[in-house]
Amino acid sequence: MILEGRQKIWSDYQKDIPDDHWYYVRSCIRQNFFPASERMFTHIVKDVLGKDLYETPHHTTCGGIAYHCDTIPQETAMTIVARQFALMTEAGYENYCPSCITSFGNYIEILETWQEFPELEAKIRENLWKACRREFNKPKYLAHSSDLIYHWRGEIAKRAKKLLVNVETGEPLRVVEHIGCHYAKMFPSKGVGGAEYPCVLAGMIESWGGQVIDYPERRHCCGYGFRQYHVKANRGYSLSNTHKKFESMEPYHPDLIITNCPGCPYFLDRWQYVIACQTGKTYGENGHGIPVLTYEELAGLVLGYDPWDLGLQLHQVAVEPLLQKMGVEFDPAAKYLGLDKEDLIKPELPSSIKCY
Amino acid sequence: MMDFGFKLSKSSTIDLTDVKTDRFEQLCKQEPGARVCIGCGSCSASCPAASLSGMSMRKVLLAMQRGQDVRPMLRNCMLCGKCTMVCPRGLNTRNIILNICRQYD
Amino acid sequence: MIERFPEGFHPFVIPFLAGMAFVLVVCLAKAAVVFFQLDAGSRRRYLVSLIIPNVIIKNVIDIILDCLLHVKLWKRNRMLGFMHSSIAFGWFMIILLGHIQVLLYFPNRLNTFYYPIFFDYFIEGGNDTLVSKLMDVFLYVILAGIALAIIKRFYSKLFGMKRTARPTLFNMIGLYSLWAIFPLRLLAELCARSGNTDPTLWWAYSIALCTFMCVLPFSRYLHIPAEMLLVTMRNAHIEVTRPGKGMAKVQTDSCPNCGVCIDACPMNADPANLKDSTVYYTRQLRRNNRERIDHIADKCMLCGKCTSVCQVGVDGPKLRILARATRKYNIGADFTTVENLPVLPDAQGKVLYFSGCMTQLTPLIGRSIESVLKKAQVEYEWLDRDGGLCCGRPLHTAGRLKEAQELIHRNEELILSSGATTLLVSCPICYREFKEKYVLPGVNVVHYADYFTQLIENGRLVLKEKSDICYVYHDPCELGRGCGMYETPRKLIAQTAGIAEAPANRAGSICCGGSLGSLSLDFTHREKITRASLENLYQSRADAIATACPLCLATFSRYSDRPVKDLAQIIDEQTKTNNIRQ
Amino acid sequence: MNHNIVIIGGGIAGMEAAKALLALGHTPILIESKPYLGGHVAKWHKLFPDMSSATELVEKLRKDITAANIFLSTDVISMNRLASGWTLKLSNGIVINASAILVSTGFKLFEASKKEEYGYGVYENVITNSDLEAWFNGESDWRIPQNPKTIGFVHCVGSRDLKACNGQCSKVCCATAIKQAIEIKERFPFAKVYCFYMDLRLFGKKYEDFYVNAQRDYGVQFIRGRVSEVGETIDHRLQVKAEDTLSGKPLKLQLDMLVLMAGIVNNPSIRSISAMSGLETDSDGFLRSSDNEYGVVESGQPGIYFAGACTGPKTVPETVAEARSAALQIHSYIKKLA
Repeated sequence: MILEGRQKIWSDYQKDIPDDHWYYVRSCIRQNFFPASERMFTHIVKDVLGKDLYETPHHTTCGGIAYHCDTIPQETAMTIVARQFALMTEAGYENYCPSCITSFGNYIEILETWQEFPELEAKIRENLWKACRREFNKPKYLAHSSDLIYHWRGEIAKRAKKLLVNVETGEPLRVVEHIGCHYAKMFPSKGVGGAEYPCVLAGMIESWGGQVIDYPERRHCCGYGFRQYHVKANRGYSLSNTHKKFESMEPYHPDLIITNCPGCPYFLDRWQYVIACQTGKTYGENGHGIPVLTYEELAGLVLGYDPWDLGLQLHQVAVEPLLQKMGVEFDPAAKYLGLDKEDLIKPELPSSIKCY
Repeated sequence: MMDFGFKLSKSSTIDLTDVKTDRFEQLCKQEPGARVCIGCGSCSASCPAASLSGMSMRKVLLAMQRGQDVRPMLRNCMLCGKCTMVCPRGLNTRNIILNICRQYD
Repeated sequence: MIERFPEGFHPFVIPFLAGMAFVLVVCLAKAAVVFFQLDAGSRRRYLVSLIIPNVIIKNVIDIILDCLLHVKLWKRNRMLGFMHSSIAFGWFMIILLGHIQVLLYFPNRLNTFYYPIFFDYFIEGGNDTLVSKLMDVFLYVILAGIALAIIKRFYSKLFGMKRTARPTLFNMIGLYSLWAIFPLRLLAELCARSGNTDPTLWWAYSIALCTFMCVLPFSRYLHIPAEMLLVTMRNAHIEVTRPGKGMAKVQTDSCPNCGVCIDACPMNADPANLKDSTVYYTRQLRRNNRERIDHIADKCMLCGKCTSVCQVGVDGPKLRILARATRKYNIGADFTTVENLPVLPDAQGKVLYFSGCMTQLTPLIGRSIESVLKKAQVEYEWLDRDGGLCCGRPLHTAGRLKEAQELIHRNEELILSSGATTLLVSCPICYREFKEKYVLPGVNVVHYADYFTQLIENGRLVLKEKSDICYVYHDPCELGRGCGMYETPRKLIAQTAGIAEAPANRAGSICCGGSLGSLSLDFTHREKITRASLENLYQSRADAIATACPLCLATFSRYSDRPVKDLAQIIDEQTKTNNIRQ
Repeated sequence: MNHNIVIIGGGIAGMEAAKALLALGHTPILIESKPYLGGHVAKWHKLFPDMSSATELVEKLRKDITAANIFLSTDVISMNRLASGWTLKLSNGIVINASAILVSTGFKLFEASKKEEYGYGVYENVITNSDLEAWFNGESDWRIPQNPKTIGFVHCVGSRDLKACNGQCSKVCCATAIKQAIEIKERFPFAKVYCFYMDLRLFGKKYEDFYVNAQRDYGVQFIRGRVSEVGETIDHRLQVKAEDTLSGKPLKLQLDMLVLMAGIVNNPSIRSISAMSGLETDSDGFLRSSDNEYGVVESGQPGIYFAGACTGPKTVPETVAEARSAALQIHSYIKKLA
């Protein structure tokens, strides 16, 4: 790869990200899958960086999953989104930050649609008013929470306690960055770095000392694909797509995968176990899988938080090899202890993929 | 093995990088015309075997270039020569078929 | 008459005796090999044929007519006929008379073998018996033949041959020794009769004989003994069945390399194919040169014209199909998986029409047949109106005999189960296969030309007034040479329109170049052949070309400067619609 | 009275027109913004379908027009309509009163880097058709490997692609790809060459022979399917993905080199010319002819004519024919003025 060429593309696709005053909306599913991720995000933004980040409990789903599963019409999705914007407007914010890539794509799609079809926007405003007597302003800036971490990646690097460097060899860790499809594939100009060579995660990796891997199936979907997973008959297809990605990245021996989408880390993580069961193959070292982290979890590790406080014990693929490489100290015995040191009960460990 | 109720499916992607086309190259030594097929499908459209089975001369030539097994299709060929008659690019399809049939062992 | 030497021997006879012994041993050995290569049935049939008086007489007559007098060649070309028969018959007569001479004057010397050959040297004081005079006449006849041969060697065009086969080294040695034998004999005899006992010329004569006989098994002159065997085997109805063995071997060895087939071969419109005529094919077969055998065998269009002109009856197409059949194919055919066969019409007691694959590409033929059948109120069903199985001939001619047979069985089942009593065929390729390979008890396989002739004779089909178009009829290879049908189509045309003849017609018809027989000739290399065939037809100055084969029709239509029609189409155009409503 | 004829653009259209006008007794003024004449053809190696030398053609034309007034590295900075004719101000300060103007500003090659998924400028061994021509002409290019074993050509890069803002067919790329594939096979006889196409539009005289020649004699393989994306493997080979539409299956292939057949787009300089002169552009962004059947070289404005690719993608023979035609029309126009 010609780095200058990639740099040029990155410089072509930069977007304005205001430094403060964000209205934050959570993902429907991330708190179940990776419970510390969003918590870590708000902690970093508010407590570590001292920025203004507002949340409201009145916020609901954006309707994206239902929309992409073809269970609700677009107008419904738009009205739900209009309500979110109304909540933002009511709170006095104009910078909107979703935690979910599906939401991010959904918001952009709707805003762009309104741009092209103002009469539709007018109709949605009417719908919203009829439904709940609310009015809204469209956000001035829309950024995904990974955009914000990308924006503050230097600040985080300054405060870093651990780097993406193998403490034994001094070599940078080899990191696969996986971008959610709806981040920039639909609207390349809305993503940092565009759709083909996004730099939102690559920027974090490089700032924190890691090395980005460019493998042939880099652009490929994680395999989730909404309907492909939700309909059980299609689930083998979902799995096969994930398998394709792992086969493609295998020769590079990645130490870690990071993602910025709710579904991707879940499927890249859990399907490694299913693939190991069905094919007997694991992609990490010594029978381990390749650890899959969210960017917030990774930021947490870099900032020196305890991996068990970051919820890394909820991952299917064991993160211990990564922690050892990064030199993160951890107590193996505390892995399955709750915050109050209560025993959460160690789960049954699979035989096909090495776990602790 | 645990039954998940769904399975990893084999990729249908043709990886042309690893494809062995020795048989096609061998064929082209005898019948260089095999290379000029443009996939118009006249052969398959006029083929009496095609209307009765899975034979398709167009697919045979393509499959040869993609390193795939063509035997099941060729078993149904009756060598009637209609494909040769209709081929707009003058491929000597009958001899191509015979050549391919001689290659397998 | 007295002997010059009491011992009746001179060493110069040794080369002759050695040569004679060699050629006899080799030829007998070859004949024995051929005999044992035949299957048991053929062997028995052959042996029995040799004691049946009728066959014996036929064998003798055929050998005299074919091998000595070259009657077939006389019919084709008098100059060539005279040349060949003068040498063959003259030599035979000299040998015969020589033996009579010895029998008459020195019967005790008959067992020496060489006395009849070198007679004049062994007698004192000249030889002016009647027999000797007669022999001299034959010797001069031979010399005249040889003179012609020498002229032909350098000016073959004088004999109407554009091209002759290029001789091999052994053929050259054989040729020159053959040419030398007779002048040397003449000189030696003249010398001896004048009282000179110098044996030099006799030595030369004997050595020339020896040389000729020694190269005979390795040269084209092998045809001399082989042809005699061929005649007897043919009269015993021995078939060509195994490649390079038995009858095929005899046919191969019987090729005299005369090269008549070179000019006959339609492929030679393109000089690139000159080395692929049957004369070269038999030569490669003798050499067992696999690569060239495959090359020639795959290229041939199997039009059969070489066989029709061959004086010894080498079956070029058949020998090629046999070679093709020796190729190994590891993808077999499987027609049992052929699904969705068209629903078979119930043709109980009706005419079942089989149009064949190629007719799908010339739908006018099928439509014309159908129209004529309707006019004649024939009850019929069309077996492969919407496509069907191939007749099997293309697989058969490609040498895939087993596969062809499988297809034939499938078709036989279909046809027999339809209950039809008449199978009407329009494609001569199919027609030949049906006639030669199908077993269809109770079903009359008939070509539409015959069938329509019958309909006209029965009055079921009424002809219109003659058209003023003049057609030249092109004999399709498979219908003419293949099935022997030359006159019926001509009569039909003559009844409906004008007819003219091209210079090469009937058994001499030139293949259209579209033949399915050739495997390796590709499209671009067929054009010259087609154009040459058309040129022949143009010479008739007819307005249009008529043929009776979908392949000829499609092929000629591509390049012809005048309309090309199928016979069926002409008949349809020239018959009246019956008044009775159907 | 002496009438000035200005030719804007010194590609082969402008040069051929200048040659024809010289032959008709005029002395045209040829203005070229580049420091050399011949435009794209001057940088090309061989022309299809006869494989004649492009540079020789330009050289021959250059010799033929030495009698014309030629300004290189010169732009037109303003055009003003007079009662009869035009006043043109050039970047070198010269002002010309012109009775007739021939616009022959040609075209621009599509910027291949805009099709980001093909990785031009990002992956080492991705080049364009014009890069390859320069290399054929002897320029060194580090992106072209020493001994490539597998080479791919992507047709229609920035042509017939609404997403690349260029909906029209560039007309010459199919034949150019075949020409370049043949040339590359001549240099690397053992390389496997694949052309990825969505349609083959080989419409011209002898093009079909050219195509058959590439297939049969050079073994170039044509795959009907547009490349979707280019990636890099661990050993730094390119990997392209496409659909093999004739098999109905996805296909991937590793390559040592990929050539992008960048299409023809309008020359941005026509925007300033049309702004100054009131000439209109067509929906495809090229200059609008008075009509596209009978009046391709006419602008609809008196005294202004078109030749070559300024009105749309053209082959060399079409360009030359238009140049001659425009020269004749200018000649008749001037004669009427006199």
